This record gives sequence, C-alpha cells and structure tokens, in this order.
Amino acid sequence: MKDEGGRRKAAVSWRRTRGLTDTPFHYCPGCSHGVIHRLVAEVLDELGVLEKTVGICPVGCAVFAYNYFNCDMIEAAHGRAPAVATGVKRVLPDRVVFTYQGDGDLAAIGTAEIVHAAARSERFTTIFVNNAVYGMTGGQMAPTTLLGQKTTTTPAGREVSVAGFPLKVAELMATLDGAVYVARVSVHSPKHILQAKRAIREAFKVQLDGLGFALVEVLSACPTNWGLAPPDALRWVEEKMIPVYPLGKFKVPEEIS
Amino acid sequence: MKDEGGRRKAAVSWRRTRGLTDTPFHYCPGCSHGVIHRLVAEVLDELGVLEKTVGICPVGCAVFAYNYFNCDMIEAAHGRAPAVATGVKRVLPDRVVFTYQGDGDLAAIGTAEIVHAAARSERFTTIFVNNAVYGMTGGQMAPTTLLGQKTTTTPAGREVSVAGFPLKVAELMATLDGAVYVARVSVHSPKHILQAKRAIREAFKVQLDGLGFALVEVLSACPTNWGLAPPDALRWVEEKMIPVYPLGKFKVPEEIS
Amino acid sequence: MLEEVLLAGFGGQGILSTGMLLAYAALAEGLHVAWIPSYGPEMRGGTANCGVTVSDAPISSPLVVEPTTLIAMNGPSLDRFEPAVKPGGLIIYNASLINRRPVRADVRALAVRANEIAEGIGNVQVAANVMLGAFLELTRVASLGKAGEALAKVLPPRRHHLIPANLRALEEGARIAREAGTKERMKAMNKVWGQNSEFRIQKPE
Amino acid sequence: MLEEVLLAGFGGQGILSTGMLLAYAALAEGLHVAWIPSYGPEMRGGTANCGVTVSDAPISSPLVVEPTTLIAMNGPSLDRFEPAVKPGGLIIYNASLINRRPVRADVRALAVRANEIAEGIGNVQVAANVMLGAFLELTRVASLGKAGEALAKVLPPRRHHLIPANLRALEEGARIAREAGTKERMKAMNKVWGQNSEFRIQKPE
Amino acid sequence: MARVLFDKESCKGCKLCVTVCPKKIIALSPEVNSHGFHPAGITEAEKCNGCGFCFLICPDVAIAVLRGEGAGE
Amino acid sequence: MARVLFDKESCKGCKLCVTVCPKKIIALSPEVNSHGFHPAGITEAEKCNGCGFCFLICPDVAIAVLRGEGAGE
Amino acid sequence: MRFYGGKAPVNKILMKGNEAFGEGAIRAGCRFFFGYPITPQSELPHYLAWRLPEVGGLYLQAESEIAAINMVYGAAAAGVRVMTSSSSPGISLMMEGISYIACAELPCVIVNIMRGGPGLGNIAPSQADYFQAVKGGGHGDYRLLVLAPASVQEVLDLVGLAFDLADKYRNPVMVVGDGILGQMMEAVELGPAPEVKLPPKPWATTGTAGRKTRNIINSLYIEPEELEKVNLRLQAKYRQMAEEEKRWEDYRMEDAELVLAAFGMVARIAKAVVDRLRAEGIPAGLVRPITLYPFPDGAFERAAGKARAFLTVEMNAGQMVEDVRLAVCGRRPVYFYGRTGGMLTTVAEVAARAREIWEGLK
Amino acid sequence: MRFYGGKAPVNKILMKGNEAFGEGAIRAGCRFFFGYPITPQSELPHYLAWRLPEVGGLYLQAESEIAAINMVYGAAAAGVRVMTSSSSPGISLMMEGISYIACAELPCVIVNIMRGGPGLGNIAPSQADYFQAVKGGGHGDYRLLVLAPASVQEVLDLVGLAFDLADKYRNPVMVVGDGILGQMMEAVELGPAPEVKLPPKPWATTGTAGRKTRNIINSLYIEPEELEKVNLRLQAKYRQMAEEEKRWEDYRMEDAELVLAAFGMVARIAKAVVDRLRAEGIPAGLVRPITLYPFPDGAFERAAGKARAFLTVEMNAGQMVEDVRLAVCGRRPVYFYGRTGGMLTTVAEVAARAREIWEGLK
Ligand SMILES: Cc1ncc(C[n+]2csc(CCOP(=O)(O)OP(=O)(O)O)c2C)c(N)n1
Ligand SMILES: Cc1ncc(C[n+]2csc(CCOP(=O)(O)OP(=O)(O)O)c2C)c(N)n1
Ligand code: SF4
Ligand code: SF4
Ligand code: SF4
Ligand code: SF4
Ligand code: SF4
Ligand code: SF4
Ligand SMILES: [Mg+2]
Ligand SMILES: [Mg+2]
Repeated sequence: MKDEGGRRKAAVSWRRTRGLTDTPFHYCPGCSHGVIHRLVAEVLDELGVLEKTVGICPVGCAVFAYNYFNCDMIEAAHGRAPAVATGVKRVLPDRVVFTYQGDGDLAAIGTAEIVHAAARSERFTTIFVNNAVYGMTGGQMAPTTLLGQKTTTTPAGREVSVAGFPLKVAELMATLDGAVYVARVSVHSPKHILQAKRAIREAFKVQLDGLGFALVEVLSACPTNWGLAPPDALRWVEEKMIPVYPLGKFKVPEEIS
Repeated sequence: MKDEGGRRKAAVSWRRTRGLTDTPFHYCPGCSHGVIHRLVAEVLDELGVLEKTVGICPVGCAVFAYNYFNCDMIEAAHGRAPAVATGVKRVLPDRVVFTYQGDGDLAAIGTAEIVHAAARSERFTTIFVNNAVYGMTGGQMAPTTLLGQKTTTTPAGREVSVAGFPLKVAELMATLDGAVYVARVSVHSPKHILQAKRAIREAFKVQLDGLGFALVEVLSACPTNWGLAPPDALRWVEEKMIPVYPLGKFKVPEEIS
Repeated sequence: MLEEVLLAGFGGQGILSTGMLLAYAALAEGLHVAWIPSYGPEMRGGTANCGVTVSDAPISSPLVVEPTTLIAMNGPSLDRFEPAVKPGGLIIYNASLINRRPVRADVRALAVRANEIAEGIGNVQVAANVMLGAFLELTRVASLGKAGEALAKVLPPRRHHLIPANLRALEEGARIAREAGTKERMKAMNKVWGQNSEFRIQKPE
Repeated sequence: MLEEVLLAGFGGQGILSTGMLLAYAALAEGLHVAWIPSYGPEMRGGTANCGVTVSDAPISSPLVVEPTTLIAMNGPSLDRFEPAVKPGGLIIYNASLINRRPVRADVRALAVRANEIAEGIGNVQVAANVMLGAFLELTRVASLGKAGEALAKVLPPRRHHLIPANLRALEEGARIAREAGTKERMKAMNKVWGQNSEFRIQKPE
Repeated sequence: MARVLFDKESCKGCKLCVTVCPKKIIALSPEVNSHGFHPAGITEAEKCNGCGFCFLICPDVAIAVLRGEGAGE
Repeated sequence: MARVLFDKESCKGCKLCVTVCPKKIIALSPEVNSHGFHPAGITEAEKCNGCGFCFLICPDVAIAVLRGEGAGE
Repeated sequence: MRFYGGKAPVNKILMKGNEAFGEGAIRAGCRFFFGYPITPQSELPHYLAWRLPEVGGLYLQAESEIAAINMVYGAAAAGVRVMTSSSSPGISLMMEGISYIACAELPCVIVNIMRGGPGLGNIAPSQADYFQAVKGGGHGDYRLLVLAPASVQEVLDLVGLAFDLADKYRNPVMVVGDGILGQMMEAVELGPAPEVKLPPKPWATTGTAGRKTRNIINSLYIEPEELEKVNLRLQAKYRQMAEEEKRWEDYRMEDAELVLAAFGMVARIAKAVVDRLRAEGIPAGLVRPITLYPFPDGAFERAAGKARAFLTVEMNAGQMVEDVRLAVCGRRPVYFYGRTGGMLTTVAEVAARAREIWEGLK
Repeated sequence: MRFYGGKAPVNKILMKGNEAFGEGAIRAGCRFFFGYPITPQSELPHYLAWRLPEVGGLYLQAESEIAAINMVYGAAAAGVRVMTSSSSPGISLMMEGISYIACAELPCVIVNIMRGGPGLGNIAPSQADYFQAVKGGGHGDYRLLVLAPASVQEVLDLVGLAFDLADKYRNPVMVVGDGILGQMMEAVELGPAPEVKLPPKPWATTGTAGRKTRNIINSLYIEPEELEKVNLRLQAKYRQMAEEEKRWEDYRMEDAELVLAAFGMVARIAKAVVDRLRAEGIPAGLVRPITLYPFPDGAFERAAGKARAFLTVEMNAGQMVEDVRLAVCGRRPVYFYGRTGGMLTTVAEVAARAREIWEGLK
C-alpha cells in the first residue's frame, strides 16, 4: 500500500500518504489520534513542505508522534510545545513548524504557553486534540471533560462545584489578537473528516503566508477511557461533545477567506 | 488621621480606612498601587469582613502588600496567587479570600493559574493591576505593554513582529464560564476611582454570595517606569491605555446586577 | 517456598484480575504475596501481563522475571516469555489461541483450551480463571476454595452475579489439570523451585 | 592605595552616574576600579547609593562598607552612613540639604552647598558632580581633566549638551575644596587609608 | 471501478469502517491477527462504490481505496 | 464646612492632589520632608468645598477631608 | 497452604502501594489533596478521588504540578494537613514552590514515585531523584525531611509519620518510592484507624477573628540580616532533625564486614543479596536508610568500625553513595553498584559485585 | 594618578557584570536569547534587548522562565547558540526543562545570578544554589557543566568558554554568579571580537531537506534498556568532562598548610584573607574552583599532601564543602564558614575563623 509515485497514476485513490512513516500507530482501536495524524501528514505532503517541516510532539498519547510524521520532530516537555515551537520558528523562520497537543497538554499544564504563543502571533500551527480526558495517564479529568462525565478522577462525574467548567479553548484563543486562524472541527464522520482536513490545510496556509498564529481544535474520540466501543465513541462526540464544543471557524484572516 | 470610631461621627468625611495598617506605602510618588490598595481596604472594611479575610500578595511592586492590608496575608510565588488562594478558599470556604496581582504576575507567568481558577469558578476575588509594565524589576515589557511603548526590554518600542499583541485580560477572562464577574476600571481621576471602588465592592459581593470567580482589572499608572511625572502618567492612562483597554463590565451575574 | 507466576495475554483477557485472585487466595492461605502489573503508555489495547509472587517468607522483589510458572493466554505471550521461564518451571498455555507447543525441553507444559471451556460455561471472559484453576490444581499454592472465596474481593459488586461462572471456570481448569495426570510430577518439581530467583525489570510492551 | 567611596542621596540626585564618572576617571588614570550600586525593590523613589572602589592593586570586594570617603547628598544618607566611615576618613556633605555637621570626631568633614552652586550654574542636576569635584581635589584619586573627559562616556549622547555645565560643577567643587584649605591635611590622611577594609554587604534601603 | 485493500496487520478491529460503509460490505474476520485483533475485510468487493469513507474513518490507515486507473494496479 | 489635613511625612509630592483640586488651593511646599519630598499643603483652606477629590486621588493616603460634624474635631 | 511450612500473619488485605499512600494520608487526618496526573503514581489520585469525598475531604485536580504545589502552600497556610504527589518531571516543576514552602515553614507532605530519567525518560522504577530530594533541588539552603519506605505496609506507616514530622518541624516532608512500590500490591495490616491529634496552628492564616495580631505567611526578607536569621533558624531546625529523626534498619549487621547500603525497593533486593552472601560464608550486612534526610550517617560511622568495605546499591548512577562516603569519611572504601533508566539491579548482579569486592579485600 | 605607585593595564572599558554576560555571549556567536525578568540579573536582558538586534539577533521575552527554557530547547534543537538567564527562583522553575535538555543532549548556556533564598528570599548576593547547579536540581542522573567566574573580565571569558563546551559535549552549561558580580562594574579588556567557528550540527532539526534521515530530538526512551544506554552515554560524557575540563585557580598554594576553598566573589575575599594571614605568618593558600562541575577534586587531593586543614568559605549554609570533603576524603579536617541570606562573608570574619583553626592545629 505504499505510495511511491503511484499518486499521479491514480489521483483519485485513497491511500497512505508519504507524510506518514511506515510505523504502525500505537493508539488504541478506534482512537481518533490516528485520523488526525493522517490529515496533518496529508496536508504537509500536499503542500509540498514535508522536507522543511519541524513538528513538535506533546506529552500525551501522541508522545510517540515522532515515529509517525515523516519529517524532523522534537519531543517537548508536557505542555511546552508552543515554547519549543517558538524557539524553532524564531531560529528558522522559513521552515514550517507545528505543534500537536492534547487537552491536558495544551489546555491544562500548557495554558500559559499556548496563550502567549498566540498573543505573540508566533507563525506556527497548532493542532489541538480535544478528547475530553487525559488519555495517556489513564483517563483522568481534563479541563475539557464534560460536566457529569465520569473519569478516573471524577468517579461520580465532573461536578461544577468541585472541578468547575469545561474550558472552551477555541473560543478563548479567538479573543487573542495574535491568533489569526481559529477553528474547531471533528473527525467523527467522513464528512467531518474532510472538513477537518480543509481547516488543517488553511491553518498551514496561514503559516506559509506568514499571517500569524493558527490553531485547529479537533474533537477526538478516546474509546478506551470513555469506556465505549469505537463506533459508540464517535457517536458520543457527535451527541455529547459538539453541543458543548460547537464546530466552526472562529477566526479566519481576510487573506485566506 | 486614625479612624478609631470617628467614622460614625463624621460619616461623610474622607479619611484613612481601618482596612489599612499604619505602615506607609513603599510605592513611588504617584504610583496608583496606593489608590487601589485603599479601595480594596475600604471595601473590606465597609463589608465588615476584615477579620475573616485572607489576602494573597503577588510578586511585583505590591509584594509587600502584607504590610498594608489589615488582615491575614500570604505572600505567594510569582504568578501563583490564584493557586494559593484556591488552597486557602477550599480549606476555609467561609472566609473572604482575594488575590492582588500585577500584569507580569497574572498575565505572564501566572496565566495558567488565573485561567484555571476562573474556569473552576473558585470563589475568590482577584484585583488585577494592569500598569503595562513590570514595575518591580525595572520596567521591562509586560504582556499588557502597548504597541510602540518603550520599556527596558523594548528599547525601540514594542513591535508586533517581535513581541506580539497586548493581552486583554478582562476580555479573555470573560470567555470563561466560571468567571462570573469581570470588569475593567481605572483610577486616573476621582470619578473613575469611585467607579473602580463600586466594581471592587461588587466583586467581593459576588464572593460573599458564593456566585463564583470575580476579577476586576484596574488600569494603573507607573510613573517611574513610564518616565512620566505622576499627573502626566494619569493622562497617559486616559489617552493611551483606555483606547486599548476599554473600561466596562464584561460580565455581571444576574444576582447582583 | 517461592512461587513466581507470570500471567500474560491480550488486554481485556482479564489477566490482571486473575492475578489478583491468585494473590488473594494465597493471602488467605496465610502466605506472603506480591502482585505487580506491567504498566506502560502502550499497555492499552496491547498486551497485558502481571506477576504474582507467593512465598512463605517476606518477598524481596515482587518483579517476576524468571517465572516459576508462565500462564500464557495468547501466542505473543508464549513467544515472548517462554525463554524466561525457570528451568524446571511450568507453562500453562491457552490452546484455544495458541497453536504450538512450548519448545523448551526443561519445563513442564499443560495445554488448556480455555476459550472453548469458558464459552462452554457461557462467558469467554472467565477463560483466564480456567487457567488459574489448572494452576492451583497443579501447584496447590492455594486451595480452590480460597480462590472461590476471594472472587468476591476481586470482582466489583456489579459483577458478583458472575461469581458462579467464575467458580465453574476454576473447577473446570482444575479438572483438566487433574486429568492431564501431571499432578504428581508437578509436585515433585516444586522442590527445585524453592530457591531465590533473579530479578530483572519487566519491560512494558 | 585603596579608596572606597560611598555616594549616597535621594534617587534622582544623579548619585549613580556621578559614581560612574569617578570610576571612569580613575580608570583613565590606569587604576583598578569597581563600581556597585545599591539595588533593591524599593530603590525607586527612595534613597540611592553606590560604592566606588579605586585601587592600584586588583580589588577583592567591590562592596563599600567602611568607606574611606562618604559623599552624602542628603540628611538621611549622612545619618545612616556617618557611623560607617573609616576612622581617619572623609565626609563631604551637601550643606544645601543637610543642616548639621557630622558628629564623628575621628574623620575630616567638608560642607559643600552643592544645590546652590548647581543652581548657580543653572542646573540643579549637576549638584552631585560639584561634590565629586571637591572629592577629587581633596584626594587626587583622579585629575579633574580625566573626570571631564569621562563625562562623554557617562552622559548619554542626548545629554552631551550638558557637558559644559558638568565641567563647571566639577571645577566649582574643586575650588571650594581648595578654599576650604583642607587639602594638605587630607593628603596626609591618605596614608592611613592604605589598608584593606572590612566588607559587609550594603543593605538596600 | 474501485478496489479496497485492507492491511490485516495494521487493523485493530475497531469496526469504524464497518459502521461507516454505505454499502455495508465490510465485516470483521473471525480470525485474529498477530496483535490479537479481528481484522476487517470486504465481503462483496464488487459492490464497493469507491466512496473512501472506510479509508477516511480508519484510524490506523489500514485501508486503501483505489479508483480509476489506479484500481487496476 | 470642610477641613483638609495633610500628613506631611506620608506625602511624596506627586502633585496629583494639586492637579485634581477643583479649587486650585493645593500646592507643594518648598520644604522637604524627611524622605526628601516636597509635601503638599493647602493654600486657602477656607475655599475647600470638601469634594474629596484630593483624598481620592492621593496614592499615599496622605490626605483626610473632614466634612460635617467631623470637620470640627 | 498446608503442605509448605511458614505462615504470614493473617487479618491482612491486599493494597497497591499508591493506594497505601492515599489511605495512609487519610488515616493521618489529611483531608486535602491537590495534584496533577502522572504515571506511575496515578492510582494515588484515583484512590483519593473517591476516598476523600467519602471522608468529607477534597480531591482537587490542579492544572499543573506548579498549581498543585501552590495550592498545597495555600491549604497548609490555612492550617490543615495536606498532600500532593507526582513523579520525577512533575516534582522538578515543584522546585520553586517547595523552596517557598520550606522558607515559609509550612507543613505538608509531598510524594515522589520516581521514574526513569532524565527528561521524559520512561515510567520504569528509579531512584535518580535522590539528590533532588535530599540536597534541595530548589534554590536556597532548605532541606526536606525525606522518608523512603520499602514495602506497602511501610508506606502506610511512614506516611503517617510524615504528617507528624511535618507538623512537628513546620517543614515539608517528602516520601519517595519508585514505580514498583507504587504499582505493586502487598498485604497490609490496616488495624483500627489511629486517633489523630492535630496540633494547634496558631500561625495559620485563617482570618484575624479571635486573634490580636495578623498572621502573615511569607518567605520574603528584603534585609539580608533578616533573611540570615531565617536561615539560621532553618539550619537549627535541620540540626534538631539530625539529632532526633534519623531512622534506618540494620539487617544482619552484628558482625558485618561487607556492608551494603540501599534504600526503598533496592534494599529488599540487597537483603536477598546479604542472605545469599551469608550463605556463601561472606559476612555481609545491610544498612537501609529510612530517612534519607536526615541521613543516618551514625549508622555508617558505627559500621565502619567492623566493616572492611561498603557497597552502595542504587537505581541511579550513584547519588546516595556520596552521603555514605561523607559518613564513612575515608575510613573504609565505599563502592557503588547501580543501574539506570528503569533497570532494576538484580540479586545476582549485586552479589557478583559484592563477591568481587570481597575477593579484592583479601 | 601620578602620586601613588602601581598601574593597571589601560585600553579597558567599564562594564557591568550582567552586561558582560550578554556581550560575552554575542562574542561567542550567540544570537538568540530567551528570558524572563528577575532581579539581580535584569541588566543582562536589558543589554541584550538592544544589543542583539544590533547584531542581527533576537531578544525574546518569554512569558515565564518555563517558557524561556523551553524556547531555548527549541532554538538549540534548531542548531544555534542560545542562552537564557535568571536568578534563583526562576532557575528552580527551569528544572524540568534543564533535565530534558540534558537528556536530549542539546547545547545551551544558562546563567544563574544567585540571590538570597530559600523562597522569595531577597535580591542580595548568594551562593546557595550550588547543590542545585552541580548535583542536578532536576530529576534524573544528569549533570550540567558549571562555571563560576569571579570578575567581570572572567565573566566575558567564561561565557565564551561555556558556549564552546556546550557544543563540544552537547550538554547544557550553567554559569553562576551572585548579585554583586552581576551588578558591579569593573574594567574589562574586550579586544577584537574573536573569530567564532561554529561547529556543524548535523543532528539539528532543521527540516530533512538535503538529508537522508529524519532528525529527532527526544528524551523519551520507553524501554529501560534504551534509557539505560542513554544514561551510560551521559555518564561517559561526564567522565570525559571530569578528565578534560576541571579548572581552578591556585593562589599562594606552593607551601600552603591552611587551605581555603571558595568560588566566585567569595574567592576574592578569600584571597584578601590569604594575604592577611600570610602577613601574619600563617602559610595560607586558596584553591578557587572555576568549574564547579566537574569539581576540581584533584586540586584538593594534591593540596591535602601539604595542607594541615581546609576551610571552605561560601555564601550559603555549606554546600561546596561537601565536594571538598569528598575530595579530601578524611585525610585532613575540612572546616566551613558561611553566611546566608545575602550576607557577605568579610575578610575579618574569615580571617578570624582561619586563625582559630590554625591555633587549634598546634
Ligand atoms: C510534567 C509532567 N506532568 C505530568 C505528566 C504525565 N502526563 C503524561 S501525558 C499527560 C496528559 C495527557 O493528556 P492529553 O494531553 O489530553 O493527551 P491525550 O493522552 O488525551 O491524547 C500527563 C498528565 C508528564 N509526563 N509530565
Ligand atoms: C519566578 C520568578 N520570576 C521572576 C521574578 C522577578 N519578578 C519580580 S516582580 C516581577 C514582575 C512584576 O511585574 P508586575 O506583576 O506587572 O507587577 P508590578 O511591579 O508592575 O506591579 C518579576 C518578573 C520572581 N520574583 N520570581
Ligand atoms: S487512551 Fe484514548 S487517546 Fe490514548 S490512544 Fe487510547 S483511545 Fe487514544
Ligand atoms: S515602579 Fe511603578 S508600579 Fe512600582 S511602585 Fe514605582 S510607580 Fe508603582
Ligand atoms: S470505499 Fe466506500 S463502499 Fe467501498 S468499502 Fe469503503 S466505505 Fe464501503
Ligand atoms: S477502521 Fe481500520 S482499524 Fe478499524 S476495523 Fe476498519 S480497517 Fe480495521
Ligand atoms: S476636598 Fe476638594 S476642594 Fe478641598 S482641597 Fe481637596 S480637592 Fe480641593
Ligand atoms: S496626592 Fe498625596 S502624595 Fe501626592 S502630593 Fe498630594 S498629598 Fe502628597
Ligand atoms: Mg486528552
Ligand atoms: Mg505591572
């Protein structure tokens, strides 16, 4: 199933992108991380920038992303990917830099780093994977966990009085002047996956055009920690998450809209 | 000029509040920290809660606030006052807890702590002093420094391309469901000072009523690091800061509005 | 006396709780026990294994590196851990999913078609306890009775209705081991296991 | 030879840059110099002071704790630092703002009405350099000429138009010292200063 | 004309392709692969319309859908 | 009737009260206090309308404005 | 188990090490926990997340380890027993906060279930944060009291002790374990919950009501003279700890000539090594420090009398060995054997090294 | 200065220590600085904020020390010379990041202008972060190369060396000073800017263009075997440093019987003490470690031959003294004298303590 030039011959085919290495994913069955990886990799390949891309992995289930993306990669400390990306992009302004971060990574421990990277309008792209839970460490509550959602640290369901409200990252980031592209997408159906890919492509275009900081929040299923079969998990995204985290483009720069 | 019961006799007089100790402020001439201190102290006194209040000082010019507020005080690490306040308030839910923080403290190093205290809707009150500069450490750029503003670390004026955009804290906080009261006020004129006091009182009322997290952003003059005479500094607040940081109430809970 | 049991299989085969059941049963026998899971960021969806050490003396290291017994629930587990088993040790393998015999000549082996037996009982989830039943019969580390009693501790209350099925699984396993007629030889082997073993950390898969 | 000069006054009196001027002048004389400000979160708006050490040998500690000379620009500075001056040392004090004489009997003292003189020159900001002029005249740590040349280094370019006023300040200070006629006795005193002194950290006010 | 290929070893049997196929022509195999998963496969290849939904939803990039000239490869 | 009191030692001579007084009756003293500041004081006490602006703007709480009965204290 | 001899005490229940940390805290009267998830200590927060509400306490998940340690600071200032836990990288993030807590003299308990480092490393067991724990990984001259349990039962006991010592000294106490200790289940005897007598904390910032003076919790002393006084007080406290709190276990030390030193899980392996060496006729013994700070140097000084050599065994590149060397002070050679990266030392390896040393002494 | 003898070299300019750190970095080819303000190192960022743009570099103020050290991580991964600076509490916040950088083997320079601690402490000079710097305040078995200049001139020189060593070893290098060194002005000879030959960094993550393999910067090794290999490589590197990089200054050591040990500013005071003692007939000398890690233990071992006693002087409660004790290894008594909280030791105090020790030896 390798590509190797085959793409020209069968332009309409669906097959593994050159943007991914051959290494199989370590994710659980039905985990949306895999889909999101593929979309990012396809966009990088289609934009022809793989050779000049540096990706920054988070600490989270995607911690091994350096095994999957077919470009130079840096593994950052938990939450600090935006600071690392800042360091890289400021040194290499003509390279394409992206961070790939979970909701514990970006929306909890890394809140300051993402807010300020956006405020500074750093010219990199952030893929923010919101699966409403800390996947890697065993399903603890994340800032994005829904009210009432049971996790290993909210065994009776998340309660406002103890753990407060879910954090709406896209909405928050959109208030920052430096965040020029902010969208929330989902990958729970083929249609949404295609939409998600378009948003990811736009976010990278924003970077290539030097317009400023771009972020795409992707709603993502964690069947394992949600305790749901994969198809049910996708349904949960649609029925439970999207009402709290509405999809859409919160900010699009004129230049690309 | 001590109060000592005199207040009843001359209720309309303006004099030093019991909410402040006798210790003279260490602030520079014309520094607005003093006015803001007085307003907070007056409100605590007028609400009759001095004896059950625990205040949290920042690291910043107000680092010695424990010498001034006439209540129990805790000196927190730089930026971490909201976490410390969370610890106190969760242990002592019937006490009044407030943090007093500068723009370096709250809007830079402490971004994650304030965002999450607000998201959790912690029942304390934050007084956020925005003077567009790091006062204590010698006038470096703060996240709230205006574009073009000269500081010791932006000697040619803050440039978007290097240092990004000013952070609008009130606007950002207002997007959080847990932040139930958010206002921005100024203390550059007697009229604005009276408005500021009303906002501060409301923010504490929100806490007393257990409604959730309340924050008042106060635009504040730093004549020393702005290199302006105090009267000019107040004019600078009005003419330069307010256009970027518009005053107003961004969020008021129904219960108190 | 020192028994170091390694239970290994796919995630979801109930490896960890079967190990815990063994630990509880041995504890009820008045023995020292230690139970330790393999853990890793990749454990989910991949393989799972846990080690149970049972001894009449305080246990130095709970890590099971050279198991006296390997309970292998699937092929990859047998492939991976067979070489580690102590000479003279025991391998009980799930012949429902493993279609080869162990190659080691210096260990005893027992095939148990645990999935089929469990399905026969009406619940494939109890397969690991079929294996445990066989193990207990062969080694007498704890009595079936104690294991049965311990079920209530290992299963969460909402699963207590499954206790009868689990009891049957234990018994079926024991029956198979008895029928395999290896019991006496196994008992003899126990003597050589009574030494301290080497400790090496368990790699998470 | 070791001179340890403490300059102290209100913030805004130009203490730090006058200290720097002294350091540059002494450097131009080929001496070892060290300059150190007091620093503190409260320095702003409060008092300011700095220490300048000048020596013909490498300087061990740049902290001026027992100054050989105290240049006191205001009352609080005299109050605070007079006790620290080395026996046999020198105190130059700004009589425009200080209306008492030093009480120490074991030091020499010179009163300079620096503010009035500076205002006479047309710029109260040069008062500290009036004091420096007096100091240089009394101690000859550096020549007035070298100090004058160093002005261009200490003043930022946008203040270079103030160089003439500062030169006059230095000269006026020197003149007053000469007139006070203490010069010869001071020179004699210098001999006793040639020892190492104690070092203690300067408290920030 | 479309051809769907499944990489049996990459498949984790999550069933997402099964649920998403408009033609309902994907099913899990009763066999297990070397990782213990029942891999997905196609039941009636000729019915495939090449929509790519299975490819799009597959989190393990275990599917390829070849259309047009490429399908003949 | 209003009386304005200045705490000379607390005053830092920032001049904010001077600029804010609607009656223009506050000025800095030529003297310096023990901290080196020229403290503010009232020039024509009788003109004070007790508006409290000076109190409100003073960052060092160096002013008290007594009105009504209190002013006589 | 009729046909093998030997019986362990009954009335025991099985418990994970991480859970024992949690239960131990609850039995010590701790009702507040602030933490941030990290492997391999996750069962600790998982346990407290349901167990604390059950006893009227609060489990609060912080947005980061930095927030967690500062919440601990606030809760301790407010006068209650409070705990946080993490693993190596998360503990590194707490260094500033811990230094503040130590200077402000607030009592609290910090658990570090150490994992392989440096950097992100892995989640395998390790003891590579010894220096950080005992020499003060944060800035300034502060010290933590550091306890190192070696079994699940000892976890329960030492966590209780940790809270008592924290209050006694108004000092943060760290309890360290490794991933194995956290993940393993062993039998523990819980016994009836002990009566907890919480000491009065008149210094706590609880509001001035009923008090004449304001309470202030602070670590800022702008005058060097003042800050030096604080430091002298801290140092005096550390000396008192050194006098009163050194704890260790001697194993077959009566006549030991080859003395092993090890703490935590490694000490259990070292015991097996001692037994094996004794069986071979080598007079080996083990000193197991239970308090890593204050370090039980007296035990080693004393041992240096009979001992001909020391062998320190650690799951790191050689850290505690420095404290052993400082204690032995050149009187006898001190050797080191260690594994890193999450590799556990084995009985055979250590025994081999020990035999080598023993041969060398002849 | 005609009438006093003695002349210092001319062609010198006055420079603040903090500025010298900045200028030294620029002369070493560093064009990227990421930092967060803190006293008493502020002049360093102030200087670089105008000076770096002048030479085509970038000064970027981070939102925190944590962000700063992680920006350094990114810039170092991208292959350039990069620096950050802070003071004690800010350095504590960098501990996790520093451990990552050490494990990922990225070269960079970190400046710590130490201040009074623990906690917020004060901004007076201190040396109380010695342990943190040399024993690894972060988690895991990593080491920094640590340099301690004692004058503004030496700051310039050692910062240059720091960058070279960082690249040579692919290891973070820390340069420590105290508030005095940072704040004081001294004359320095700048000389012509040196030719900087930046080594190639084929491992840098700059995009794969022109390369066959992907570059990955990482500190995660989930297999203990792998992580142990990494640790063994690191330890081998540290041994190489110990062989090649130990630096120190001997002062009047030829025949010293009372040996002082001190680093940084304190060493200058200690020199004055040595002179004073010599003048009194006491054969004193000084060993001034310039590299704190690797610690120049050989210098002390050698000194222990003639020396009858050692006296370590520090602005802390006794930290480097442990390394001196480890080096001297019980052969001679090692005494300690220190002040804390920002109090500087004085010549008189130290001399008095030294005399006392000397008398005791008789
Ligand atoms: C400083 C630090 N704290 C905590 C951890 C443990 N940790 C690893 S991943 C993770 C959270 C993962 O959640 P998320 O970012 O949502 O990613 P997901 O696994 O859900 O994709 C945590 C807390 C760590 N490695 N480092
Ligand atoms: C961890 C840490 N980093 C940096 C500092 C230094 N520091 C002290 S105050 C301050 C910023 C002050 O600015 P702001 O919060 O705006 O308060 P202001 O002085 O303007 O009122 C900084 C960076 C510190 N004390 N601790
Ligand atoms: S735990 Fe959740 S997020 Fe992590 S790999 Fe599994 S399904 Fe995906
Ligand atoms: S530096 Fe600015 S903020 Fe600080 S006291 Fe002075 S005027 Fe106020
Ligand atoms: S391409 Fe479409 S029709 Fe064909 S198998 Fe896939 S989902 Fe079904
Ligand atoms: S979606 Fe992919 S992984 Fe899931 S069952 Fe289908 S082919 Fe297998
Ligand atoms: S009260 Fe009003 S009128 Fe009177 S002095 Fe003050 S500002 Fe002027
Ligand atoms: S406002 Fe206050 S401090 Fe300022 S001059 Fe007036 S009285 Fe003095
Ligand atoms: Mg997540
Ligand atoms: Mg500010």
